[in-house]
Amino acid sequence: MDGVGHHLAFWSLAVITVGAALGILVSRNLIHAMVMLILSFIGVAGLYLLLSAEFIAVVQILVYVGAISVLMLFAILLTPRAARDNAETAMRYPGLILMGLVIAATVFVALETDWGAVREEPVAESARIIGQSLINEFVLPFEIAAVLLTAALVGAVALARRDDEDIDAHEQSLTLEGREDSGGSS
Amino acid sequence: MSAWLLAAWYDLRDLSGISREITEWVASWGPEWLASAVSGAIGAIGILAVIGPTLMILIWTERKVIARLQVRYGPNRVGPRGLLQPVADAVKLILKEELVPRAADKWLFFLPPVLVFIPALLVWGVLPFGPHMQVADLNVGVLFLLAVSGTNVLAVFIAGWASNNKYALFGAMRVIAMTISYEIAMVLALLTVVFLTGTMSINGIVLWQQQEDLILIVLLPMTALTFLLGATAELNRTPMDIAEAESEIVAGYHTEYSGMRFGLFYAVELANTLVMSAFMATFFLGGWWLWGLDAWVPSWIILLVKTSLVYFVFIWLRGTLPRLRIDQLMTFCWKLLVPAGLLFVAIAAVERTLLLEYAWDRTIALPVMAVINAAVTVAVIGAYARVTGAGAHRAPAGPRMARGRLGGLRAARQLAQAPSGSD
Amino acid sequence: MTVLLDLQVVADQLRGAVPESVPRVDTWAVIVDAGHLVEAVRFLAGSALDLSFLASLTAVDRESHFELVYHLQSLDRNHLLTLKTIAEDHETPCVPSLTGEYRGAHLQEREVFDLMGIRFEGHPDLRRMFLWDGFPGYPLRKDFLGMPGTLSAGLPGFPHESGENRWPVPGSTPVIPQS
Amino acid sequence: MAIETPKRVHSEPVVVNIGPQHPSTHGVFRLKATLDGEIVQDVDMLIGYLHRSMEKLAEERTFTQNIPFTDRIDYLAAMSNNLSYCLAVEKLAGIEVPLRGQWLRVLFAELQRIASHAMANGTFVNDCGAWQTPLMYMFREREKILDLFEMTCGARLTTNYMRIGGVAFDPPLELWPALCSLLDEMPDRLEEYAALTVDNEIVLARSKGVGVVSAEAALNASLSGPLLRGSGVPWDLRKADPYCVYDQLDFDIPVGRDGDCYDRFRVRLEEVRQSVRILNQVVERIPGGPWQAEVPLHLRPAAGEAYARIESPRGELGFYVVSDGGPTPWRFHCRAPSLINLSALKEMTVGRSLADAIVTLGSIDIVVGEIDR
Repeated sequence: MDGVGHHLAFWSLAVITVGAALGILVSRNLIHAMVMLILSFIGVAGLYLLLSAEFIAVVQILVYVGAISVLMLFAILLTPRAARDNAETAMRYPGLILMGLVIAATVFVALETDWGAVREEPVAESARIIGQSLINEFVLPFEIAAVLLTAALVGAVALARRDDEDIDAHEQSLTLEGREDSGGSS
Repeated sequence: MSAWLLAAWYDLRDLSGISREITEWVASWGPEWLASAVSGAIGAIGILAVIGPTLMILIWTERKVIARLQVRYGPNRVGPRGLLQPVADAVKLILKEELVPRAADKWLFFLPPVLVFIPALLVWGVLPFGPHMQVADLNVGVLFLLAVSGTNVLAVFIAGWASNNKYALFGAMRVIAMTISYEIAMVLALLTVVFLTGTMSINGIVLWQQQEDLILIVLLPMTALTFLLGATAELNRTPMDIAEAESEIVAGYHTEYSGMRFGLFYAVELANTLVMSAFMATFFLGGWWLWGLDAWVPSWIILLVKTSLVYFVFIWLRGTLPRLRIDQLMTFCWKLLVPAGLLFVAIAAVERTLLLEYAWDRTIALPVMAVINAAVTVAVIGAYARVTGAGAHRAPAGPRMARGRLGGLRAARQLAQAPSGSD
Repeated sequence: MTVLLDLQVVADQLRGAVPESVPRVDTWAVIVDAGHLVEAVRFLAGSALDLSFLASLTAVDRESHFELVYHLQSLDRNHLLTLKTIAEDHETPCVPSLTGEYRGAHLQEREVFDLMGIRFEGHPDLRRMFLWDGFPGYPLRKDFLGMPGTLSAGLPGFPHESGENRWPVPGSTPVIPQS
Repeated sequence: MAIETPKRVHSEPVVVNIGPQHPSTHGVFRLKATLDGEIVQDVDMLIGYLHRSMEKLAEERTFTQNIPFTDRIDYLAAMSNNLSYCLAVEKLAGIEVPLRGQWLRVLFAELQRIASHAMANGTFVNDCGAWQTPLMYMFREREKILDLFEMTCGARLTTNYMRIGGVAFDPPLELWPALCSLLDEMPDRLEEYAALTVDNEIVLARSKGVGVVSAEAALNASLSGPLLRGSGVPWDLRKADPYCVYDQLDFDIPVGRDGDCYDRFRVRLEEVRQSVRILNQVVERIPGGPWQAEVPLHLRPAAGEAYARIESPRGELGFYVVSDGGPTPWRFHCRAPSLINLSALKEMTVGRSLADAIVTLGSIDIVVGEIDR
């Protein structure tokens, strides 16, 4: 964990990650904030790489950049009139306080931890070890998480789907006779 | 072939020798970080040196092949046999005005053409051109490939959104919906490969094929098909080019891009096609390995030939097939590719267990598995066709012949009830 | 071979079904009173004559009045009838719309409205089709070129650009810049 | 297809302008589509970008001078337009066309039908998303037909070939061998083309059951041509109201089964085959003699009116000409099949996806010159 290259990489990644995270807070445009968030994710992935946790790094990109942020973009686009502006809300100051508490906690933990206890040499083949521990040691939590996610997925589909009658009624209002007189001029 | 030639740095069969020599030389006098930086730079330059000219030739090839498929000549004016046409195209694109729509999101509008290039270049890093010719042999290479090529979606989405154009937004929405779905199918396909070979290193997959003396497409035809189709979707090529569906949404996400910005999208599209062909060749056609021929012919030439074959398939698809509708594409992905992918993950797990734990004789077990997998593939596709009704109306009845009947509704009803012999 | 229906026979049938609907018959067509047009056409389409296909709909400016010309076709019986109706008022002509009977009349009536300025009572979506909303006058009228103000190519601005129609009333004198 | 349309999540309606500059509108045609996601809720067409007010212009020119206008109405079927207009004026003025003239008219009208259907079917598969390939295959034959036109009258697109009382020129002798070789290779070419498209799984998935219009709706909306026949109504003016010498020719009317886009496509393909059949008979039986009647240069038909119609590639193309006895028509009206075929556009597209709307529009085979005139 030494050498000019590592230091250079660490500091530039740190600047990118923190700068992008600040950008999320500052930006008034939701899509801009999303782009910043993605940049921040990528910075974190880079930091993982520096720690020789390439599996986590790649999964970070695959899941957070490739899937979660895209889903967030989708949600933003599908929400009417939320596409552009980051509205003022009453939650602003409570959010600020919460954020301060989280930062304080993190700093406290970082300062109090005995870092010397962490093993020095990087884990070889982290993917294999993670896989083995998921299937052997932590198989129950793993399965529970899978069931939970499936349930969430099914619930989301059930929520997003309207009743059939509702759709039928909507479609009936779209028949030719219904729409014709509402044509209006160009 | 004498032994001293094999190890020499100028051995064309293994270009990594050059890189090794230079890196060792730098390491002999300089700090270690400089040596690794130089090693990386050589890899990057090597990749760029491959991509640049290949892209030029590819543009020409694609246009020429498509032209031949379409009974025309294709470019034949600029340079010998039109070979300089890509140069002329590039010059034209560079000279063209780059329009920025007034309503576009200026910052985000500039970003995507650059952004799409990063994943397009990065994925080359894990592609093995030979036993040692690989910029980075990550032990999570397969995941890296998926992760990096998946970020392409973001650039496309930003392009579509920032243009502030409805066609572009439609393209962006379509590309996200489609790519996420097909990425799952692709993940499952690669998971099958990883299960069977037991490694996530891409070079390891090639080495497995070398060791078992067979190419994976023989063992996993459905997986290869899924990967090919997933790649087609990810590359936005016909029949899955709904993101830029020319006849529907003009040019999709890059409707508003002009000049060299459009040129970058275009180049990346081709570069991605090339790299996906290369990965297809690596995963399923044995990559740089070809039954011992790689000892005589440079391995990277073998890979290039295989890549060209897959690339030709892509061009062929483009030249012959119309486009599917988005719901049909989704149906195809979620009802065929994903379930079949899950099935084959299970099959691969079983097969690996049999091979490893029960140590079946491979000369018998592998062919038997190949036959079983092929049969399952046919069965799965057949079942899908039966369930969805696709293929049921193959060669549907053509028009009836009026045969003297003439008139309006009455005649129409008579004709509809007439025995089919009147056809 | 399509048979042209005997106009007198059709006229008699029509008179029987819809009294006072046919004032006269000329060489080419049965002339139907505008007030009874829809009824007459409904009868023609529904009766044994089966004139359920509106082949063509157009209008002719006869300078003093407008003639609406309908070509009605029976596909099953293969005969053709030309029907005419007169719009007497040359300034603001108005006839009933046939869109209720024939969906095919929809676009053709819009075309006639656009180019001839004949209003079709009961048309669900009567607006300009080929020409833009603020176009002055109706070009297929015989007096079109004699209208006040010379025509220039294009408009000084798009209609609705400043919130309202620049030339709202067809036939009113447009103010055209002489540049 | 057993693939059912999935249940939908409704979103904000979005208005999308398809056209006036759009690859699939085949000209400057603008379709204002209101979309819910990708589902079309409403379409409104805004046309007139190509309006040249031909009907007004024609009132200022003599009957003969008006023939070139008709070329430019449906610029993909100039011969058919010429023919229809000349028939109307001949009906008005009571002119008899010599026999060879009539046969030549049939010859060129049918060639034009093949050329036009080639364009229609090629662009249709293009609208389904094919990358130009079917278009190129169809253009191969269209090109040869246009060469025949050029041989005969010097023009390829706007031919201005028919005259009141006949045709302008007798075709040169070289036309006949060229025509015969074209007719000889046509069946093979049609086979090839059909093999490429008609049972292509994607073409089927895209066009089967899309843009359905029932026979009743088609009649009520005054649809004509391949649209009407695609809906199952056996109506072809060449049989129903024969003009020129169609009553002496042996051919058949193809009629669709379901009235969807695929049926229209197949009907057009089959019509090309029938046209080849007609052309073979024409080549065999065309008589000699004059090809043009003596018509005074300053034609002044007696006051009256005439409505003549033909089966153009796009449907019933009629010309309604009114004369007041002067040298110019008092009224010149064109019953344009492209325009009237759009009557059912809303019915065909609403409730389906945008991609289907494009395919439907392609199957209607509009020519903007004819819509706008």
